[in-house]
Amino acid sequence: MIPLENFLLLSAALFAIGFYGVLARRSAILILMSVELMLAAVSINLVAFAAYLDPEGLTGMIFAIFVITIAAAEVGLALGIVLRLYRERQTANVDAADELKW
Amino acid sequence: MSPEEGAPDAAADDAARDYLETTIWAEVDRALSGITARPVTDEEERSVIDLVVRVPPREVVTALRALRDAQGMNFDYLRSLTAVDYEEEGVDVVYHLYSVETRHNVTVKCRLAADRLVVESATSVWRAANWYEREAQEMFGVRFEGHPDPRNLLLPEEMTDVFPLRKSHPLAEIEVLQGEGIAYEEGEL
Amino acid sequence: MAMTPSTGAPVEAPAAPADPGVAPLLPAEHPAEELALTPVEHRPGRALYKTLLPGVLQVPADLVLAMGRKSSLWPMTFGLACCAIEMIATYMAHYDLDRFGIVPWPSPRQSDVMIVAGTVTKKMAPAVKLLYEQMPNPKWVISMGACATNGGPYTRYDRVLQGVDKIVPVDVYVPGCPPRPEALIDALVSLQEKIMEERKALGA
Amino acid sequence: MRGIVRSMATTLGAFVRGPVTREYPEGHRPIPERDRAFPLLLWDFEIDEPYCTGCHACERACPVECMTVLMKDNPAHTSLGGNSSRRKIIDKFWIDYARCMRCNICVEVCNFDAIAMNNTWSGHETSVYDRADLVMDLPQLLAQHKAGAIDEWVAP
Amino acid sequence: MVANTPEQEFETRELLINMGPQHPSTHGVFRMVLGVDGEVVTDVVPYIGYMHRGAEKLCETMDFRQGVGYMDRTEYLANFNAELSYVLAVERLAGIEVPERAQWIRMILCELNRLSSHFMFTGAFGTDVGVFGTAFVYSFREREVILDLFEEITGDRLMYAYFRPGGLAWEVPENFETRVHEVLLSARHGIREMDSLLTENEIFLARTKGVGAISAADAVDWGMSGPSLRASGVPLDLRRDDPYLYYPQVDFDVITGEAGDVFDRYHVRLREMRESVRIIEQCMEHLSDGPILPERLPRMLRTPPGEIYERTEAPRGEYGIYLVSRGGNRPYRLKVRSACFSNLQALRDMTIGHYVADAVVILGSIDIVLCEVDR
Amino acid sequence: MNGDIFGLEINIWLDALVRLGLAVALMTVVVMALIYLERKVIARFQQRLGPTRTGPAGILQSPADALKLLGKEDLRPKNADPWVFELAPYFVFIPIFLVFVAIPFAFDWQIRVLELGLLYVLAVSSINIVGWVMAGWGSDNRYAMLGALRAAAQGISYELPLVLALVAVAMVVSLPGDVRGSLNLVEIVAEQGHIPYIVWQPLAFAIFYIAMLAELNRTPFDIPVGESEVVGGPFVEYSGIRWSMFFLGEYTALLLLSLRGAAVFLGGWAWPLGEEVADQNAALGLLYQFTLTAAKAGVLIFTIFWVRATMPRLRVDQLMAFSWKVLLPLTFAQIAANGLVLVYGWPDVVLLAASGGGLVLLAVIIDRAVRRPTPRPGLPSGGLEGEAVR
Amino acid sequence: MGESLHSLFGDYLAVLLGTVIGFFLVFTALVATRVLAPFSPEREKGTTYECGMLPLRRASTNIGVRFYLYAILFVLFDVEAVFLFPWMLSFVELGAAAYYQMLLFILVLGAGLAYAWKKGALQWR
Amino acid sequence: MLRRLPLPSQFDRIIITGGLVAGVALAPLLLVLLVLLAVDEITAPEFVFWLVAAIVVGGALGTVLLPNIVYAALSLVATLLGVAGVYLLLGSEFLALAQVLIYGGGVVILLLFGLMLTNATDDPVVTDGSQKPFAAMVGLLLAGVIIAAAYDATWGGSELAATSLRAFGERLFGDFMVPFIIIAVLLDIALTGAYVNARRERAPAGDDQEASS
Ligand code: SF4
Ligand code: SF4
Ligand code: SF4
Repeated sequence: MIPLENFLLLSAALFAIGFYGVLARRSAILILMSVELMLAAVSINLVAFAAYLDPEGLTGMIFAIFVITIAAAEVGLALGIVLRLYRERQTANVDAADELKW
Repeated sequence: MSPEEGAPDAAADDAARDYLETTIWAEVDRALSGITARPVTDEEERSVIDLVVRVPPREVVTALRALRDAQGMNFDYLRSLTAVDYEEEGVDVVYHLYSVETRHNVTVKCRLAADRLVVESATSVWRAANWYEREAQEMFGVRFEGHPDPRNLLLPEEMTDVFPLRKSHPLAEIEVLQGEGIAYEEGEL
Repeated sequence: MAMTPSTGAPVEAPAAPADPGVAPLLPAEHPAEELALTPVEHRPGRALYKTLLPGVLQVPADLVLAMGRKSSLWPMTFGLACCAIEMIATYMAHYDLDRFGIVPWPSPRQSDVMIVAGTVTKKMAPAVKLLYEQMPNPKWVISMGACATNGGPYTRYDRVLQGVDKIVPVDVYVPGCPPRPEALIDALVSLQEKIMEERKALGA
Repeated sequence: MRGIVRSMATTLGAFVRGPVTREYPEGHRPIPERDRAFPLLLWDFEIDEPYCTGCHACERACPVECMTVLMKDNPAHTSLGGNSSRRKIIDKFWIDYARCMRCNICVEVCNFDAIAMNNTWSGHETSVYDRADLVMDLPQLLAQHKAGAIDEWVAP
Repeated sequence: MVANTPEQEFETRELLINMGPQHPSTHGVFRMVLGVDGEVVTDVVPYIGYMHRGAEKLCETMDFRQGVGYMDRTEYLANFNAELSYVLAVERLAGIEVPERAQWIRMILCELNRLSSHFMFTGAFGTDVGVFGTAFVYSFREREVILDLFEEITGDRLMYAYFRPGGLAWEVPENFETRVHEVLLSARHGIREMDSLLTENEIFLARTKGVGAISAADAVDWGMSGPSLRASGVPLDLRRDDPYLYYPQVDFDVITGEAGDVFDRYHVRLREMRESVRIIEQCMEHLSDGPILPERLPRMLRTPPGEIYERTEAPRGEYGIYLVSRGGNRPYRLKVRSACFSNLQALRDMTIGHYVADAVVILGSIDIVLCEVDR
Repeated sequence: MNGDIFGLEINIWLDALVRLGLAVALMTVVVMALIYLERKVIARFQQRLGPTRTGPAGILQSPADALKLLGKEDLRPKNADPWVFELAPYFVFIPIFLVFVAIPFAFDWQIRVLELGLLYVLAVSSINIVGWVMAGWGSDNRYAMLGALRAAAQGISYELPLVLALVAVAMVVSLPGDVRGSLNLVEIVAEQGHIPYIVWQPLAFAIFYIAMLAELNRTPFDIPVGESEVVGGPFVEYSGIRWSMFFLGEYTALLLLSLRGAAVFLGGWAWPLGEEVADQNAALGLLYQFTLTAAKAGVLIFTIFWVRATMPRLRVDQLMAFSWKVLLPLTFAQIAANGLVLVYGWPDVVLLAASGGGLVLLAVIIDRAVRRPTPRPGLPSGGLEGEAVR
Repeated sequence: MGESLHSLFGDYLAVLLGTVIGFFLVFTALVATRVLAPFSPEREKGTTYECGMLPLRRASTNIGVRFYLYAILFVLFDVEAVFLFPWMLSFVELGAAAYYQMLLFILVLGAGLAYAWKKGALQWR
Repeated sequence: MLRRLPLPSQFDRIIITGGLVAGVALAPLLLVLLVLLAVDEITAPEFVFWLVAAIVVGGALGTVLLPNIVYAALSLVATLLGVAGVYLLLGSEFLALAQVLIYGGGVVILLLFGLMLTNATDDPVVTDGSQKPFAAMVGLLLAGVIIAAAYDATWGGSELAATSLRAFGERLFGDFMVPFIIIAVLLDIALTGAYVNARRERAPAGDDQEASS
């Protein structure tokens, strides 16, 4: 039997790594990927709580599937923005987006 | 017009020639008014089936354009463009024209002096002239002025100093394996 | 040094010959051309089992490998001139090289045999060389037709390479202009024989 | 849709009709009489010497210069006590099959009908590992006719 | 924001794709560099000359009989047609009269050769469009039947060297007529099969209709000829417009297309094959006994000085021989006007704006023979 | 630790191992046979003979090829990215192999009965597109890159119709107890004892078949590997055994997809009389069921070969348009219609009617769409006048 | 551990095992070819194949935007397909409301597709 | 004999591919886990959990640390597949498969396309900024806080059980009707947003040629 803490630990680690990535990375796409990591951490948490604490274990999972969905939509949309940034600045580096006038 | 139906015989040939040199020449002459052009009549050079017109190099593109736009018999189709190397006599640039509607042919020639192989490019008249001129340029060293893309076509692009189709260009040696070149012993086999 | 003018981005047109007056002959050494025509060195490479296995066990290994190789010769689709038509005809219904397990592949990476079918001009030679180099070992070359063998009818024109064996090592020569499909099949059969004969050396 | 169905039916028809392959190395279908493989020299069985007098006509006419002919005085000429009417006879003869373009010109120019195009399968199965092996010398050129293996067809 | 059409809304930078000289779809050693934007061709730069082997130059050193062999090798899919141009040029220049039987046989052979060449085209075109070899195999099956006949007549499958200035090298075999009828029978079947395999296939139509169109005026300006020109609607067929042999005596239609697109170029050829069958049938009726060479033909043919531009309608278009003679037994200058050379020039015009896959199909539809282009 | 490993009974591990081993053996043999058969069948379609000389009737051709490829130098181009280039074959092959886990071959003959088998199969096999893109990107080759992008675009475009067509069928499965819908492949097959689902859902089958061709990169959808354009697609740079891994993957996918089609649409081992025969005689029944599965998959594979021997290739835009503009709306319509029928409990004949109507519609659309000439896309044609050819 | 979870675990262990086996299949083949195939380290053939020409330029650059648009469409519809799976198992039980809910979902997404279609995003130009 | 073995050169690529990945990275972990398992410290699901956790964390670290952006994307694939494994361990087969379907086939492809579209693969230099130390600190802090919180609380807990998809569906479509439709609208917005952003805005019809050459 796996204790719940294990999952929480894993999710915390994943979240922290993702957070680090968001802060440290400069390429917009890499930041996106890091956000994906964080979202994954969140849904692990949700599902774990649901599985352990909610006897039916369904609400958390429904939320998890919503998170997955939204993450997918977010990637699509964000990539569009990255693309536009790239087109304007010829780079996917977020530092180039400091002047937010476009 | 080429001799009608099948095998040419001498009489038909003559008739055809008369036709070429009178009727078509008249048309061509009208189109070429103002340009020094003359039909080639001398046996050495004239064509058996087409009218050949000689034009001085300076006027050749004007002449070609006039022929293309001529009323009645507009030679709108460039069949072929090539050069003939006459060694020290110079190089002939030869244009074979055709009129799609009236189905007549005319050959336009101009002789370039051996020390000045330059002629104006006909690409402005027919786009078809593009590659032909590139070919003639690399093969004979005739320079077509105003050509949009005078790179080599058939030869490697950096080979601008070799003109393979000139008479003076030598053929390669054959690499011989047979004959006295290889040891041959009686009784072998 | 680039071997060919393979500049895809079309370059600026070279200046037209300034004074074409008297035609110079082909200079004895046209530097780019010389380089393009140096032969490829064939490095057969070495298989690990040749080192690892004791000699006795190498014999069946060689045999089995050679049988596999000879039954599955994949030529690169590489037609040059008239001979290529006969080569294609050989793949087709009436001759059907597939019977021998011979199927053409478009990429040199997947092919074993290069059938040089036609005239190799000096402009084409670097490409032939490069393609040969890009084939993985073990590889073979069949020179099909008079032109590939020694320039054939076009030997005397100096833009033509006098035989593809000037640039790549050739294993089998098929004479003829063009060789008929049966002759090509015959050549492939002799190549198979050659593979069986030389099986020990392959991959050594 | 109809077109696709029709195409499919076409290929199915071919599927049903079956292969047309001529299995070559297993069976040799008869070769046309006029087939032009490579030129061969003919053997005069009556006198037991080649027909060829070494007249160089073919050598000069060959467009690719793949022939080499050397002639000599015929030792079997009647004047020397032999029974041959040929004063001169071929001494050495090479044809580079690797270069020959099988144009038949040598056969046409020969005044002595001494040369013919090989019209057997052996003329086509000539692949070699070394290109020097494609240079045929006199005995090789004569061997096939001498052995009676060809039924020569000389163009009129 | 400027309102843009969907076509202009997306932007990508150009990618250069090199096709050839060794590429399965370039029909030999043609090379083209495609500038590609996404999947759309924005520029085409053709490179030729990989097969330039100096046939013209070599022919200047060959006498007229030897030259025939080189013509074979120049246009190796329609050898008889190429030989014909050359021998006609020599004959006209030298004033040789060719016996009637020889002319008819020449016509039959040329048309048969056109059939075999067009078969080759349909097959190769099928492959370009993406049929996995089947069209190619079927067309070669038919071609093989024709080549068998050629071999029985001339002794060689591909390089016939059969036409001679003055006539033919030798008589056709006795069973010539029955054999031709057999061949025609199978050719008809082959044409029908090709037709049903490709012509109406929806995918084939989708791939070919509206692709690579060129207008009649452009086609003439580019100097295109043959089926490629006729597909654009210009009824220029030298067999009718500039007659040679006995073409005026036979009845045939000049096939033209309308749109000048890839499908038309294919379809014109396919329909032309039917016309060729018709022509051969009529020729067979005209065939009578007689000599195949003029009675007095010098052993070494010489021509008077002069020049001639002899053109015939080869399967790919106008095959012209410009022969300049200064007397003697060999040409002073020989120029081969190749149909593909001109047709290929128009490639850039046809291809730009189409998809990468279309570039291959368009190239295939011009039906080039690289040896003829580069000579 | 007695009798179990890691807390699980030992036979679960052993069982999985044995079954997977069998799958590997099956895969190797069947793929080799398929390659040989494809060559033979296509040869016959082209009136040729196909391999005849390696072994009796050429049956050793595939082993010979494999041997040759093993003995072939394994190249990696200088510019290629080492990691991506090397890992791509794994990414292409493993997902395809994993599909075996859920495929039913006969009653109780499958590796595992997964409750969500259909979803599993779809999910797992979608990973291999990543492998294609990796191969293309890692080779650093234009053709490979273009091929890989096309493969990816095509793969994702046709995955949807494939998924949705299968969903449409899975919806109508009626389980005992009047429960509709199942994703368990074993249940789906078992439910077809009397009538295979192709009867109720012909449109779904047609769409599945088309999407299958596309997923397998088979003619007329072989654009990514199109020889005449991109020379061989993402694998141009691969040689020897590494290349053959892609090949193996391709044919395994062919096998698995047709097995899937046979199971979902043609009734797998159950129709006709699969269970009845098994009730009579267990051994015979097993044999019969295997034969049924093999025969149905075989028919599908044969038609794929047949199509391959006949069809020209579509162009990339037509291919995409076909998926997004025709197949996708049609599958949605199919699902909506199915849902309506099920929700209101209408008889199953309505399903057939709706689906059959959709099939006719599909045929009409194909007929219509291609007869309209494609307009020339918008770029201005480059003329030479005044402008250099560059 | 619940019984069903146990069997789920057992089932997916087979998948894990399958991954390992698949990995080793490829791996063994590669090792075998290392042993059997000739290998010559110093060599020119590293050059990228480009029809016999030296490569024009590094290949891995710019692709069409349309690829990306299709990918987005795919992701969105994939998400939708994922929702279809639980729906198809349960909508008969839940009745018409669930059915129309999904229909609405499909329609909304379909409207997006139609928008993209109309705007030419599906056109390959 | 040993010297004639072309070992390093011949095996380099095997080592990088299979050997390194499987052997060097996973072997120690496997060893430890197996030892633990042998002394009955952990059970099989735990064993698998640690394996999966290693993949997830390893992949995640790869994603944020690798300089080559394509490698980063590929290790993201590993992470996401690992997360699917975690879902499985939590008894949700459906979530796991949905994760694989959406991420493995879709999102990753989308990301790869994005990479290639922006030429991000060509300049790995821009991937990292100067905030690394700061970011690392914050990350560690965050992880510490969360973990502390997790271990601080006491979680009640029930047995893990596999969830049935049918029940899942009934719940989802029964109780979550509104969010579900909102999701649809959201997806639509994402689509249009992506479309609008990917579209070229300014190039007027005329300078098409300049833009592309
Ligand atoms: S050998 Fe003859 S047939 Fe072959 S390519 Fe050369 S000229 Fe053509
Ligand atoms: S073969 Fe004939 S032409 Fe040639 S040398 Fe002998 S006799 Fe003279
Ligand atoms: S057949 Fe022609 S090429 Fe051959 S040897 Fe005779 S003349 Fe020369």
